[in-house]
Amino acid sequence: QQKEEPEILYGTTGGIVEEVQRKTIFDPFTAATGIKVVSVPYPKLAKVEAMVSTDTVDLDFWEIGATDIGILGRRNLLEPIDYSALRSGLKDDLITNGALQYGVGTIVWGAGIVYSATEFKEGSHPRSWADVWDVSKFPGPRALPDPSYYVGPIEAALVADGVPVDKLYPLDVDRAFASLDKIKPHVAKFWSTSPEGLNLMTSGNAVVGMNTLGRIIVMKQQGQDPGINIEFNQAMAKISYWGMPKKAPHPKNFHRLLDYYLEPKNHAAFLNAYPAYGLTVKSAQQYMDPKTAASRINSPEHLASLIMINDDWWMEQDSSGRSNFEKVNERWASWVSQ
Amino acid sequence: MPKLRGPDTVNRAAVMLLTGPLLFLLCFFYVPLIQTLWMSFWIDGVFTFSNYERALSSALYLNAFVWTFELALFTTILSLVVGYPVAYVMATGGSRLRLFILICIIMPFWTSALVRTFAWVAILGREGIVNSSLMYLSIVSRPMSLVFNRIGVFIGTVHVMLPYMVLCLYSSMHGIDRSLVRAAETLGAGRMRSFFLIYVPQTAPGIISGSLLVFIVSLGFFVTPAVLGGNQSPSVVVLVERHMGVMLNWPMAATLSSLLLAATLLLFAVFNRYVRAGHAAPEGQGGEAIRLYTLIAKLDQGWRPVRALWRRFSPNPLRRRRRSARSQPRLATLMAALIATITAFPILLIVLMAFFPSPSSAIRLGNFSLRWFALYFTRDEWISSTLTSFQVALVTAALASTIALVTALGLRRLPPAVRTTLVSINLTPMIVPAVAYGVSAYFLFAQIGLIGTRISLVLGHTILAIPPTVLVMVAAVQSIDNRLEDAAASLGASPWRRLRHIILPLLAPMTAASALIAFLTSFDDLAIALFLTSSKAKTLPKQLYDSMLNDSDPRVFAASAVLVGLTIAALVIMHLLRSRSMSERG
Amino acid sequence: MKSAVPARQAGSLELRSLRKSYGGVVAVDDVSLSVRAGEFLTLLGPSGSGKSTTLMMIAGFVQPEAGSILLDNTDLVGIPTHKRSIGVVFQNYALFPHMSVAQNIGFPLRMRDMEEADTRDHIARATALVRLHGLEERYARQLSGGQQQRVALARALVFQPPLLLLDEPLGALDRMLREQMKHELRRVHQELGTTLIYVTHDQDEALVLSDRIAIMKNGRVEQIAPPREIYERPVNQFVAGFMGESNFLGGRVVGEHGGTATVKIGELLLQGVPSSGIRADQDVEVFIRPEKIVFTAPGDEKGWAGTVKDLIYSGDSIRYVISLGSAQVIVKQTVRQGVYLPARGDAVSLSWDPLDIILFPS
Amino acid sequence: MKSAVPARQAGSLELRSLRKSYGGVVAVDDVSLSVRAGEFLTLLGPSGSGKSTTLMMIAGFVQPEAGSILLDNTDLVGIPTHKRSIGVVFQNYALFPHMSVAQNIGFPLRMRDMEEADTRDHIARATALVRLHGLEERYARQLSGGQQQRVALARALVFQPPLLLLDEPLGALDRMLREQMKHELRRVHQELGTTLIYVTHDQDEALVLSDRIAIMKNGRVEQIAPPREIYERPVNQFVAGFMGESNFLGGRVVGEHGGTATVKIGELLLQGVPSSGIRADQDVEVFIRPEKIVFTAPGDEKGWAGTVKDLIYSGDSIRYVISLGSAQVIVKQTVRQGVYLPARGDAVSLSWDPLDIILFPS
Ligand SMILES: Nc1ncnc2c1ncn2[C@@H]1O[C@H](COP(=O)(O)OP(=O)(O)OP(=O)(O)O)[C@@H](O)[C@H]1O
Ligand SMILES: Nc1ncnc2c1ncn2[C@@H]1O[C@H](COP(=O)(O)OP(=O)(O)OP(=O)(O)O)[C@@H](O)[C@H]1O
Ligand SMILES: NCCCCNCCCN
Ligand SMILES: [Mg+2]
Ligand SMILES: [Mg+2]
Repeated sequence: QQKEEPEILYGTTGGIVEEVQRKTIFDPFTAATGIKVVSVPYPKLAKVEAMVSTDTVDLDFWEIGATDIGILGRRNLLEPIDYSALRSGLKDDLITNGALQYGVGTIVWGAGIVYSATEFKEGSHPRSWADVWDVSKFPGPRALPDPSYYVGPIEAALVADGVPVDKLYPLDVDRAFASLDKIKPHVAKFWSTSPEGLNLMTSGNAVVGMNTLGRIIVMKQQGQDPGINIEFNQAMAKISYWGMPKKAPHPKNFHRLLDYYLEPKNHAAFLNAYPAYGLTVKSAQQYMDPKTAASRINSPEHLASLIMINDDWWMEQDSSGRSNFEKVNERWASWVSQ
Repeated sequence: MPKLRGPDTVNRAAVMLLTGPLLFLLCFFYVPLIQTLWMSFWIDGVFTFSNYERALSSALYLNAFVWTFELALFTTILSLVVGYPVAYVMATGGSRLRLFILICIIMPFWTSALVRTFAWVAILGREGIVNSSLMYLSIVSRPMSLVFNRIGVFIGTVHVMLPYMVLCLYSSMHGIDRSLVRAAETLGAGRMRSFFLIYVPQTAPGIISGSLLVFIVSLGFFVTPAVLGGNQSPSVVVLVERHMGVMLNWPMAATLSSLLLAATLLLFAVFNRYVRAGHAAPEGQGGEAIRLYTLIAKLDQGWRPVRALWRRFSPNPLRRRRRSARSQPRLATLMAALIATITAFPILLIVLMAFFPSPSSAIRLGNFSLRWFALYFTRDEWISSTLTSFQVALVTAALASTIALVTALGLRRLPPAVRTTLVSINLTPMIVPAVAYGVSAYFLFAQIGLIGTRISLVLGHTILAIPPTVLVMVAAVQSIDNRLEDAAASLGASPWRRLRHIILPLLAPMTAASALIAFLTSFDDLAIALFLTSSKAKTLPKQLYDSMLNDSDPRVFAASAVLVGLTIAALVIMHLLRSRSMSERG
Repeated sequence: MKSAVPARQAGSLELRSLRKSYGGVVAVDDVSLSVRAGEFLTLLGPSGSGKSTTLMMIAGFVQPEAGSILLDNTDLVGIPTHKRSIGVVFQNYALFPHMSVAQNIGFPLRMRDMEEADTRDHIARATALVRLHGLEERYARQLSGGQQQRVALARALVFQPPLLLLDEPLGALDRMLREQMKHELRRVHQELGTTLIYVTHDQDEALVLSDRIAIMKNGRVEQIAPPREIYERPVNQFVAGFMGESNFLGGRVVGEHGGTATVKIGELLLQGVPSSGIRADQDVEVFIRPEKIVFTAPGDEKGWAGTVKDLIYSGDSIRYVISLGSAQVIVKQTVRQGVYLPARGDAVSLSWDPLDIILFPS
Repeated sequence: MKSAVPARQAGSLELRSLRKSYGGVVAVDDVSLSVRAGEFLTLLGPSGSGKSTTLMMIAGFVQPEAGSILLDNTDLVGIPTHKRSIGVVFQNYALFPHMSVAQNIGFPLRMRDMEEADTRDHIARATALVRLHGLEERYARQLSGGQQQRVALARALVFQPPLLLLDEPLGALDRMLREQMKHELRRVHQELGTTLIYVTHDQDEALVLSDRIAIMKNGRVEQIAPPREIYERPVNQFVAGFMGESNFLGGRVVGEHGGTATVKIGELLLQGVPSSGIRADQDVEVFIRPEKIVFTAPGDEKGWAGTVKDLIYSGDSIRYVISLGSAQVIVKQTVRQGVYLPARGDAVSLSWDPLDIILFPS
């Protein structure tokens, strides 16, 4: 195989995460290897397929979820990760579901209960999904996600209805909708993007609900006051992966970067600088800054009540080829507009 | 004097003019699109209609179609009602007022759709400025529901559709002979009646093209109804986007796109039939005006009893309370200024937030800071995406307005039936969900090696901008007095020189308007940018979208503020230059 | 024709020191005149003298800069056009392009909510009046120029306003139709007592129709008087020259006595001319109209000898260009069997009555 | 004025069986006429008779349904307007709203790529010709009606086309200006040998300017002849009535001999009337023009007795409406010192020369 140019194309949405990544991972990596990490626009799935099928792949890796990996992998649009090119023992050092055929878990992120800091005093705030569902104890409009979002209301509805956290899957969809029936009149809006949900809270249109936690944590860490507090109890966690499309131009470089980043020290360096995410490399725990433990989704103190989203269930297909994700969304569409 | 040129000359000129634009559409739109839509008949390599069966039998999809058309229809009606006084004042008021309105109504385009809708949520919400003011003034005791329902949706959609509607209406208004309204007044028509019976019918071409345009653009609403609406079924484009972007189910996405296209074209056909049928206008010219007049006249007739009562109890006309003869136009001016201000308000709020960085929507004076501007100006990706967007939008504006001009000129003297068909062909790019076109375009540009270039963005955006610009130009071209061209011909001007010296100068204001529309269409596009941007060519909307969606990056506000500032500056400078050159000419 | 609306106004009009300028150009400059209810007043004047502007101010389209307009002693300033009840026929017709002929004509009736049947009736009568039967369903651009003008006329007449402003309403009509329309206007004027203010370039029309004529120049009224007075006793050289045809001969008053002057024109001497206040030793313009001069038998002693330079045939008459030494006059001669009609180059002898002469100071 | 372009054409024009209809309406119906190079032809006819449509076909704006148009023996059908080099003045001016007066006038020169300096020169001369100095920088909407018309005229004259079509080019001008413009047209016509086709409603204009006049009616040409012939020997009653003023009296030929007829009108008997092919015992219309009738001394034996019913003053003359028993005639009398001018109600005696009478079959 011919030699690759010394660069890697990273599909990124830019912003603070990338800035931290550059400082803590990419820049040192480039210094060490001479390989530059070039930003390219974050691609839609359809664009990935278009690139691969026309042999115009302008991307080496990007951050994706397990469902996307499932969809793309099944269509043979992703290059399998060559674990042999990575440090030995890595597979075992990664958390459960951290080492997929087509992706390596690089962070854990979470969504949980968020509430208005002005409406509820810390201490007398909603602490569980049951509390979120309890409108007499915690009055005020709710902001919950639409199930087409990465982390949906289905799991929350079941937990609120009393399903134990470790018995969630396979999800009882009927029961989830019955539980949602109860909260629906109090939901200001089922949002479909996380900033939309945040905006509902900051604009005073909702006082409690679910949202991703990272952004709020980072804001607070930077000394800004979003006026929103978070509750880690019964938070939902999801792994994000780095994946590589078929026909990516720099597979070797990508594996070198992966290897570099998954080095426990380097992994911890990034996470310490961005405390909203959790680790995927177990052995990195020793390097983690203890001060950030409280805000980290999967730090040992939060692990007990954490709900790990099971993407496999969501991707499960029935005989007609339709996934649970598809079916729940379809049912949702008619349920929500009634 | 109507004319019947030799059929050969007409056709030859039309063919010459229309060939280029139609080839452009064919190569860069129809061929790739049909490739994509063709996928709707295939599942795993088997030819089938089952996608259509599924789409047409599922309540989810049918509801989506109903909601999509309902949304487009009501947005169109509301935009017309809100946009008419605005366009009227632009056409009849002073040039400074026109500038003010123009700046206000194009403001929504200078920010991300997401940010813009968030601003509305903040303004219209439970604790928003509207509700708090109303409650402060004790007009209401509980907050009104102004958002997360249809009210919110329509406020948000009309907000962005306004410039499309206004510019179309304006194009049909600026050539209207004001002496006709005066004539009506001497014949006893009050201001209202002369406005509705004389002025409005003559703007029928603008009303139709504006409504068509807003309607088709509205079919593609994506973010706005989702964020501002309540819990309702998704629209067709949202489903297409979901099938394509989330589930990678191309056949279903193609099926829904084809159905949307077919349904819309069918609707046009029915509409056209209705508008053109049943009037005695010669050679189809002015038929719309006659049709609209007939309609308004019927309504006017219905008001007779009311007027009879009014007459009975109103005192002698000459002894009535004196009103300054100019008081009435001021009402329209007031309305237009109010609408324009409301349009600008959310954007101004966003601009303000850029100066007062605070994550909550509260603005505290102590917070004043230029930090986010500093962040914006020091980041390459922001500056370069802004520049790319400007470059692409400018070239698109030039290309699309040229194509539209040539198309409109080519359509000018064709029989109405042919003209309508050709106009429909030019409208399709906006009816097809932009994501469907975006992906089709990707395949095309990949094949011809343009992927990742700015040229591909320009070509894609030009396709998107053709429908609105063609509509504006067709209306504008129709308002030109044919006799002027005859006169020029008799004075020795060849067709080319007639075009250059008579037609083009007369069309200049509307060509500028159509270029502006093309610019905005390009500058605002996200759907195509999602596919065609690359590391070398990333547009601002894509940048805004990415950072907003993933980071709530405050630079979004700073970028909007910079753009608003630039636009105002550019327009004001243009205005000053023009009025200077006018005064120099005497 | 029954009145469409009870005319609550009589239609007397008074303009007081009206003024309007466009940028630097003064279009109407201190115009004052009063028009009796039921009067027929014609505005006559060169192109650009402010006639249309004056009408536009009365109708309320153009705001006067100064001055006031009183209709039946009520100041119109500030009253919107549609309440003024003033009918207007525009110089450029201003037909509604989206309405048929019948709809155009019916428009003012519709504005008054006249009954359906009455409306049809009125439209039919007005259409007949302007001879447009059969064209009721046509649109403006399907009509010839004259047909358009007649629609405009019918539309202004049909609602019988107390005051009618007409800006060259017959300009595009042929002579016969024009005669008929003149007749109709006169009838409307007389039967309904409508006050008419009329702008025309056709002097014959002005002389035949008007109660009074106002001659305008550069935005000012030069003379306002009944037709006969304007034609026969013009107050100045401009009016004399503007109204009707004229010969002006430069001369000098050599003697004046008891209202009668002796004037010398080149070699020629004229006696017994009314001096109208002009004194001896003044340079004058001797004004005489072409139709006042006759040919006497050639070689006539009392006549003035001249030569035919040119002749212009115009049907009922021939205009002769006659050179009288250094001067030149036009003579208008009716064509009739037995009348002496000299040919080009003929020597002729002219004569006129000194009473037909007017002197203007040079 | 130097010619802007070398006139490649002489300007002779022939129309052969031209036809044009709009929907059901035949606007021009089988019109054939030929115009010599350098001729001045006037189209005259009632409103809607097809004059403008004929011009539009010659100019190439309207496609004839049938027939051909030959300019200097070249068929124009299929030749685009701008290659025809035909100047047109439109009935409604058609000024370019985005150009100043000077730019409008300069437009045809610009189209011919004339030198900058020459262009300025020509514009200046044309502007002077139509008396519009000082208005060069104005735009059409800032001009009065007559000023607009003059711009249209100047614009068509400035490039000196071999053939000029004018559709009521002087309609909006006052008499004095009209005289001057007529004079200019005539000069252009004579000096440059331009062929002119002229539509007007002003008969005086037609008679004075034209080499020949074509009288149109319902899209057809009724008579085409020199002015004098049209006025004095109209071929039918329509032409007689249309051109100039006329009296028609119903009568009967009671005797005819050697081209001379005796006609009975009511009680009255006329002798020595040219019979122009009319035989005895035929009902006729007796045609005589008002200016051919004179008052004889009241009580004159040979005169016809009548009574003055009405009189219409028009400056140079007065028209008397005289009742002659059951019949009624108009008499036109020049106003001049010493001429007998009866008053309303006066008994008068009329006389005329039988040679001034024309008989038309009823
Ligand atoms: N576009 C049209 N559609 C239908 N009829 C038309 C159209 N244009 C003209 N006509 C009719 O054709 C006839 C001839 O019209 P044209 O304009 O030639 O008359 P004209 O002799 O110029 O009359 P005027 O002296 O009133 O200008 C008229 O009866 C007119 O109504
Ligand atoms: N909008 C305008 N701007 C500038 N000047 C104007 C405007 N309207 C009229 N004028 C000028 O005002 C003067 C009077 O115009 P007006 O139309 O009253 O003349 P008019 O007597 O009706 O002439 P015509 O007989 O030619 O119609 C003219 O010199 C004209 O050029
Ligand atoms: N760009 C892919 C989206 C993955 C979701 N990320 C959520 C991060 C929350 N801070
Ligand atoms: Mg005028
Ligand atoms: Mg005509």
